[in-house]
Amino acid sequence: MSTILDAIADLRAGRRSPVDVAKSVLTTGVAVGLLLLLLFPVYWIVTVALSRGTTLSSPGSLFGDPAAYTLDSFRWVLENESFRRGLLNSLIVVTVTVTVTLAFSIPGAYALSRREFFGRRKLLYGYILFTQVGAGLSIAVLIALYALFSGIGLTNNLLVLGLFYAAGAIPFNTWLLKTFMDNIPVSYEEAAIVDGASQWQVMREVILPLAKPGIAAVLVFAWTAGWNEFIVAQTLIHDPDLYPLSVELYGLIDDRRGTSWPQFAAFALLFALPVAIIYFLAQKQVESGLSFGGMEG
Amino acid sequence: MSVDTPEGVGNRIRRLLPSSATDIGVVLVLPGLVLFSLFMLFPIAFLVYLSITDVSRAGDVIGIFQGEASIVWFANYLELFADGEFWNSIGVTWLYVGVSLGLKLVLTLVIAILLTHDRVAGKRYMRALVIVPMGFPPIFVITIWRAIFSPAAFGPFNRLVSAYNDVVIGLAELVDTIAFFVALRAPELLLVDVPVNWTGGRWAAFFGYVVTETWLAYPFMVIIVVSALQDVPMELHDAAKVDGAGYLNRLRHVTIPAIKGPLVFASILTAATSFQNFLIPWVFNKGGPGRSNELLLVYGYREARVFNEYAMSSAIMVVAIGFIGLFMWLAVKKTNLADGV
Amino acid sequence: TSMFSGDGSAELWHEFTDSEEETFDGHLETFNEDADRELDASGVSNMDEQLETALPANDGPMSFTWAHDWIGVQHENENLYDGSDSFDVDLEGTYTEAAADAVQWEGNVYGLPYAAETVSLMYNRDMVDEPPETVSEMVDIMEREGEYGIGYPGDPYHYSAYLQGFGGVLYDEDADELGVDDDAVVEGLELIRDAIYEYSPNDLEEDTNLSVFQDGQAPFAVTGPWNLGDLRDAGIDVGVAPLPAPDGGEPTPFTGIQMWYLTSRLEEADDAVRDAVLDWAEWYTTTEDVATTNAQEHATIPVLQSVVGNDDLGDDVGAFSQTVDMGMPMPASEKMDAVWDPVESALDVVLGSGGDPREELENAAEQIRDSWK
Amino acid sequence: MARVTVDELRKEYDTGSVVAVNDLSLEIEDGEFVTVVGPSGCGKTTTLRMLAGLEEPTGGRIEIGGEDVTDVHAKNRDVAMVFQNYALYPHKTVFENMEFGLRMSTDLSEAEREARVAETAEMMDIEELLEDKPDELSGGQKQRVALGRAIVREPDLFLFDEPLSNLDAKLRTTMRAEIQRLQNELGITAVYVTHDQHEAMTMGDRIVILDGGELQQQGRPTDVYERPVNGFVGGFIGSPSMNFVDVDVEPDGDRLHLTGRDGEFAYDLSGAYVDRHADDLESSRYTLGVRPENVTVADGAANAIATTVDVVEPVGSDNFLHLGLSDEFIARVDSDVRLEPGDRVTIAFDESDVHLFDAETGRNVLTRERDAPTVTS
Amino acid sequence: MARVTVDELRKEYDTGSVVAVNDLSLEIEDGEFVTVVGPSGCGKTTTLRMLAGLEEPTGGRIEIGGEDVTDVHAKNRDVAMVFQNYALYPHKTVFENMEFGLRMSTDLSEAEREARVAETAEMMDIEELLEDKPDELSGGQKQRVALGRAIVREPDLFLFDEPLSNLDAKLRTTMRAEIQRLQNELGITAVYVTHDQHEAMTMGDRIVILDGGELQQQGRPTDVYERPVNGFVGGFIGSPSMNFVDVDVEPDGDRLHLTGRDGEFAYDLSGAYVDRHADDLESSRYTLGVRPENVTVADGAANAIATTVDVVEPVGSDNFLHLGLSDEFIARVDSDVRLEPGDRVTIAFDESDVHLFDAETGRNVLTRERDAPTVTS
Ligand SMILES: Nc1ncnc2c1ncn2[C@@H]1O[C@H](COP(=O)(O)OP(=O)(O)OP(=O)(O)O)[C@@H](O)[C@H]1O
Ligand SMILES: Nc1ncnc2c1ncn2[C@@H]1O[C@H](COP(=O)(O)OP(=O)(O)OP(=O)(O)O)[C@@H](O)[C@H]1O
Ligand SMILES: [Mg+2]
Ligand SMILES: [Mg+2]
Repeated sequence: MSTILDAIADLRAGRRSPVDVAKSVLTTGVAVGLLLLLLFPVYWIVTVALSRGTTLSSPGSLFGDPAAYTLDSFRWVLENESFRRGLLNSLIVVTVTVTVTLAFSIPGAYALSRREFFGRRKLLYGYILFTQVGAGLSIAVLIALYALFSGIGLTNNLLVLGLFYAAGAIPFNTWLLKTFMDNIPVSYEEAAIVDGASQWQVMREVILPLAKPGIAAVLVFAWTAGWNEFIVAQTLIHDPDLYPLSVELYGLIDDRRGTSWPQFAAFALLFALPVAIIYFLAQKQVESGLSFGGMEG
Repeated sequence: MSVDTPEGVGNRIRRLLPSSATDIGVVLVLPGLVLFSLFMLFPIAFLVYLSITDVSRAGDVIGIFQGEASIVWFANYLELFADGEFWNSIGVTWLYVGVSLGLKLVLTLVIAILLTHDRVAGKRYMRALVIVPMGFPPIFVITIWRAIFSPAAFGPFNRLVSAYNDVVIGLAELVDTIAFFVALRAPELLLVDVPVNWTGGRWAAFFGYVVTETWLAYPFMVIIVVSALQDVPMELHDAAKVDGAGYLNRLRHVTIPAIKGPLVFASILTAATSFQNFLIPWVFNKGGPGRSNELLLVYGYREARVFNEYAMSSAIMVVAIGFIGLFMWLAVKKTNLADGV
Repeated sequence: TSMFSGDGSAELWHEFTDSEEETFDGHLETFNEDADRELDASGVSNMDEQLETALPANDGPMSFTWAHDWIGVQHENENLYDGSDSFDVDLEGTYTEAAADAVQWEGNVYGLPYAAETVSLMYNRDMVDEPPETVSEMVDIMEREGEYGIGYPGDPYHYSAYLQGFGGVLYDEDADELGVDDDAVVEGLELIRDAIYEYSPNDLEEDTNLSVFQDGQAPFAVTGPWNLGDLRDAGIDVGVAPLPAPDGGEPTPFTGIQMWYLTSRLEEADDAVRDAVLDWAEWYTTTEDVATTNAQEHATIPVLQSVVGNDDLGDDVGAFSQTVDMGMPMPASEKMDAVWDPVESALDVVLGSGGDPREELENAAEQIRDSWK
Repeated sequence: MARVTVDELRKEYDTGSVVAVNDLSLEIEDGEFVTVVGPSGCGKTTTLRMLAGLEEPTGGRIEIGGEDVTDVHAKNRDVAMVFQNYALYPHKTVFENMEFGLRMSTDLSEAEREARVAETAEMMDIEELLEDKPDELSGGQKQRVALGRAIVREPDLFLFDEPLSNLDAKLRTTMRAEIQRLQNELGITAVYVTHDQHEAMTMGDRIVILDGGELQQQGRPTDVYERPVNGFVGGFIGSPSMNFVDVDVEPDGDRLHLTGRDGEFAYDLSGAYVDRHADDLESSRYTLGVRPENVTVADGAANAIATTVDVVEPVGSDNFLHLGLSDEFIARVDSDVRLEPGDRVTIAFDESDVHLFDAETGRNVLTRERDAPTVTS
Repeated sequence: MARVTVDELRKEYDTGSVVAVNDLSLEIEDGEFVTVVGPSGCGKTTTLRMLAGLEEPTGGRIEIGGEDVTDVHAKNRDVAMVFQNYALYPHKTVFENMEFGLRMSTDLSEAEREARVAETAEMMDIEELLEDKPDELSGGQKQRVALGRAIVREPDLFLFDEPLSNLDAKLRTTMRAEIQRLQNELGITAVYVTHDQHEAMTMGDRIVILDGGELQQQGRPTDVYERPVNGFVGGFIGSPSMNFVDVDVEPDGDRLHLTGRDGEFAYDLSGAYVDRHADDLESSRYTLGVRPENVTVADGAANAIATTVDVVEPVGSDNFLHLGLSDEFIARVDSDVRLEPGDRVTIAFDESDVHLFDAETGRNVLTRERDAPTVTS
């Protein structure tokens, strides 16, 4: 906003030429246009959620009849018992995932970044190798997974589910955080040691605060990992009282009887809301957390 | 890596000796490693085991602990490699990974460069908005895209194509009226037959997959590339300007090389993810038409769920994991990701 | 059940829609009032996948409700409980013949039936005065009325009526014969292509097909009773009619018998629980009030002999009943599992990308036979 | 090579609230090497960037080689710049770094470009490094490559922004000699920003001193050193800094009697000195400036001042005596002058080494008449 | 405060292939301020880090305050370190930065800590900055905070690793004075690494010169300056560097006749000079060293040498004459000695300013006898 006001002020004062301002307006216009194009599906989802009826596409106007928009679907979702229960369950799962991921990947990343130990490089390789295996794994081996888990009585347990996601998230996030920590100058740590801080105090007082952007990125990734997943959740959770939100959402898709799309869309929008909020809050941190650049000394 | 040099060995022995600095590293890494192994490596091992048995049904898999399966060693793999559909599937999967990666790269670069550009007002908010796709559950987004690519004439994408046709015809007419002496035949070539059968045509469907995949994956790449772009030293741009480089040359010689690391990193990760995509083809048309667009996991899923061949499907997954592992390994080797981006 | 973990302890599972669930909850409440032991029910999404993993691990429900077509697979997977010695009801005397047959498999009684269902023709009364009796009549109307002619979801289940409209049978369970590549089925597919798909929005997806009808842009739709409510809510004056007949044939849709399955968990269950579950199945399937309420509110077709033909059930039920009568029960054999998918692929190719019906169906048949090996 | 004219050049930031360069005018002759010095934030970098075309001036004009380039984009100016952090393209080899500018701004064939790079690399003694990437080079080598990259283009004008400040002392000496050698060999027109006294004094044909975005003085380094136009320049050039004493001036016959306002200090200026600027000494408050190397410890001399030694700083080649005359009054004396803190000494300095600055405007009362020649020199 | 003993301290890297510090022995008295200099890579930082406990010695012993701390973890040594880049915790305010060490290593109450920080902040003149974060501070302020953070802990030993090298010249002067003031006020025991000649010469009670990980010389700065034990020290200390000429020695009566191996140069050493080390002059090949400030332009003097002026570098306070005697032979002369390149001049220097170094070992033939006193001084 201030950019625009400055531009106007500059233009008035003759500090910027009209051509210059026109260029800015044009580039901004292109960016906005691209953004609108990319977000078309999102806009469409919103109009579907606001529409009456049950179908997604319709031969009439693409966006339904704005005059007939209604919040009924959102109301339906919010009043829906299973949404509230699912929300709670999802929060439990995600809390476990995020906490465990952070609790395990922070020390791991620190060690990989700062310590030399036997097998360190191999582990790093292994972690990167496996960062992307988890996702696909869950699809074709659900049964195997289920067999394993039910064999040791670990089904129908939100904690175990959260733990499972955390396990899948650890390689990538550990590695990500390690890369970030590599860029934190060692001298901070040394300064703290010379100041008399113990290993634990160095971690808490220096490394953790400085790694905040990296941690924010990990938080967002771990959160989305736990929040969006439904296939494993559905396999490991049979008790409908324990369904996380993603399973509830998927349950709205009914192949046999048809899906009520406005409700589904409303549900999905509300489902996506926490992720959006988390990201907006952490955006600055996340962007610098992923910059892989140096930190100023 | 100093492994086999005498120093390397010496170092290794020294590191094995109890010393606080060494121990603490292991202690810090171990919990994560154990958790990861328990929940990920162990199932993979189980999967490998399944792939050399003859289990066919869900019940058998679960009963495997009661020793109800017999080992058939590599029979499943041999059968798999003899199946034409499998090779088709491998081919389509790589094609899918490659094409979508290309599209993602172009899109990501355009978005990221625009949304970090000095001349764009409000770019921070746009950057937050542009990653919204990441917030939706994939199954939902994919269903939406399936509807967008509805082959019906009123499907959103078909409407877009119609609109495009109208524009082309309109332009042609305009040119025609202005320059009436030019016999204009070109539009025929430029027009698209509507409605396009997005799910019924092999390449039309493939196009739909790629667009959807791109939409799903670009936010992750944009986040990373935007971050990287913000780190490109201004001084390099200045140096290039003084050296006489224009915008495009600076893009090619300064910007792209400077963000190459993160870009490659993001590419590798999304490529590996899209290699394992299941939902897109499944929701679109189950890898159809027929089995022409079966990505690897759809192929595996069909074997497992539809044809009740769990052992076979395990073999397929093992092969898939092998491919990804190999791919990641090569990528890591080539780009030194282990040392950071 | 703690906050974080549960044991999936509800005895009954279902996958009802919201309004169906409401009616069902009423029934359950009534039952629980008089029962020695109350039963607990859960709505479960993707129940098939859930059951597939839960039951072998001795987890999941004591009983669940679904159409009869899972019997074969569940039997193969040893997930069911034979109730033949436990039930007091005389199957043949209590339920319609088709229903009584449907709940039995290889001499075992795996549950009790309570309703039949199938898809039938819906028409928009504002566009169509008299429902067509033949496909040609329907085509005439479709030529005249609406932007589109018909919304007809493009999967083997919905299309079964016409695929099997000339005497072909996709899979003959009794004879254990695959008929996917029969001339009669090929003829049926050609009919679908020329007389139905041609007039549809050209998308096999159910959602797209329903939308044209719901928006008043097509005079016809083919769907089941479960969508009636929504369609009427959308302001369409929906009439239900039996499926029109093709020239020289009769529509033969797959029909499903809704039943309460008994699962293998009953074997190790407490006597009290087992008795309660068995009681429930009997009570639900033999109580006339349950059957009539379901029929009136959800247009399901009763299979309880004492209710069949009851005039109070409404026109919709009548029309659906007629279609059911033309149809044949879905094969429940696990072999049928392997049929759906290849046939759907064939439909996809023929209708979507103009493939040759015979060739594609032969391909499908070959695949099916392969996977049966 | 070319003549450069900078006319009333001005740069404002933040909508005018920061004036980084304030109406700066300069003439740089063809082949002239101009060093620019001034305290941090005085606008040195901004000026250079405007010359390069990297920053758009708020006002004023820039001419290079007779052509008005004020609105010409950086890439179309024939200018080369050497950056403080070298700004070598990290992903390109040394060869590619050097070739890049040629490729972008000339239409030489590949072979010609290669020849030019090879030739320059030989001149800079970096032939062996051509295949290396910048991060394989040492600081001095990087610096050499950065220079080579600029030289190979044979531009009209060279701009250097503190190019040696990241090097250690020894390397700085070597590289300074290197640049001087190139300057002699190639006769380049250059603007060289530095904060190193030694570089400023020895490298340039002319030195330009900026403060707060404004030109303070320009001229031959020794001229500026000997005749600073104001107290700022006097204090800024020279290390250790010029000593300043606030004095009151009282005419005493044909001489002037100066008294330190904080006591102890007393000095008489001769009639000859007074004559040269009599009419200027109206106000009675001045600041006297004298350079440490001009202060001698001499008992019997005229105009001797007695004072106390606060600190003795032996730097090896000399001893720096911190004296009690003013806040920081230093005398540079021979290293064999051995005094202890607390000793009383008598110091003296020659009248010809005395600068008198107006206490208010800071202006050097003596050099005022010489403003004209130094500005246009 | 404490006495520090370093005994045969050794640090090897890469399994012995790099010897960063080679059996270094030092005694640092209580309250002594020791500066450490040496070329890049000579092991200065490594030594400091071993003293701090950040690096484990490969061999040798470190005692601080009489206690063997060789195996004591850094956090348990009562040592404070000021890093080159300050290493201020960027997420903590100035107050928190300063308080951190107290919180970690003492069991003072919060109020006591606050008082200590406030007191130190006042001493360092940074009271107003206490609530700011490091990135809101200027370079000089950061440096002050870094010092304050070290001082507030009142440690046994202060370690400084080139603490001023990131500051510009003026600020460096100010901060140097600051540190010297603190040293005087607090009497701290400190090891101060620098590469700045001026700092090395003026700040320390003692200067330690390292090269290639080995101790070259230690002693009072002026002693080292005047009596370097070898050619390396002679060349390293002093700016501009000592001039070296390779000479052949021929006895000539009781005198010694030196002839430059590259011609032009001839010098006679008197019998007195010869007497002091006669038995040492066995080999005939030596390197003569003489400092630029000791070379004078003097026509009639004894031992005068005629040569050509190659370059004249006027630096304001002096003129540096580059002479043709050897590769880089500089005479520092008064700025009013005006010569032009190409002029023939006659130079001279006093016998007492001549250093003779063994051409092979580099050892100063004169100071050999004095090795013992300088090492233990
Ligand atoms: N992009 C900018 N926005 C606002 N102010 C700026 C900008 N660039 C420079 N300035 C201001 O302009 C003035 C001159 O800055 P400049 O970088 O030219 O100084 P400098 O002489 O090069 O200093 P240094 O010796 O520290 O490099 C300073 O006050 C600075 O804060
Ligand atoms: N971690 C390390 N691994 C291997 N070699 C090292 C390591 N740290 C230092 N060295 C080597 O030890 C030697 C001494 O390094 P040190 O940093 O102590 O030098 P220095 O005197 O501080 O140099 P500078 O003036 O450049 O700071 C150098 O040759 C250096 O390359
Ligand atoms: Mg600058
Ligand atoms: Mg160092």
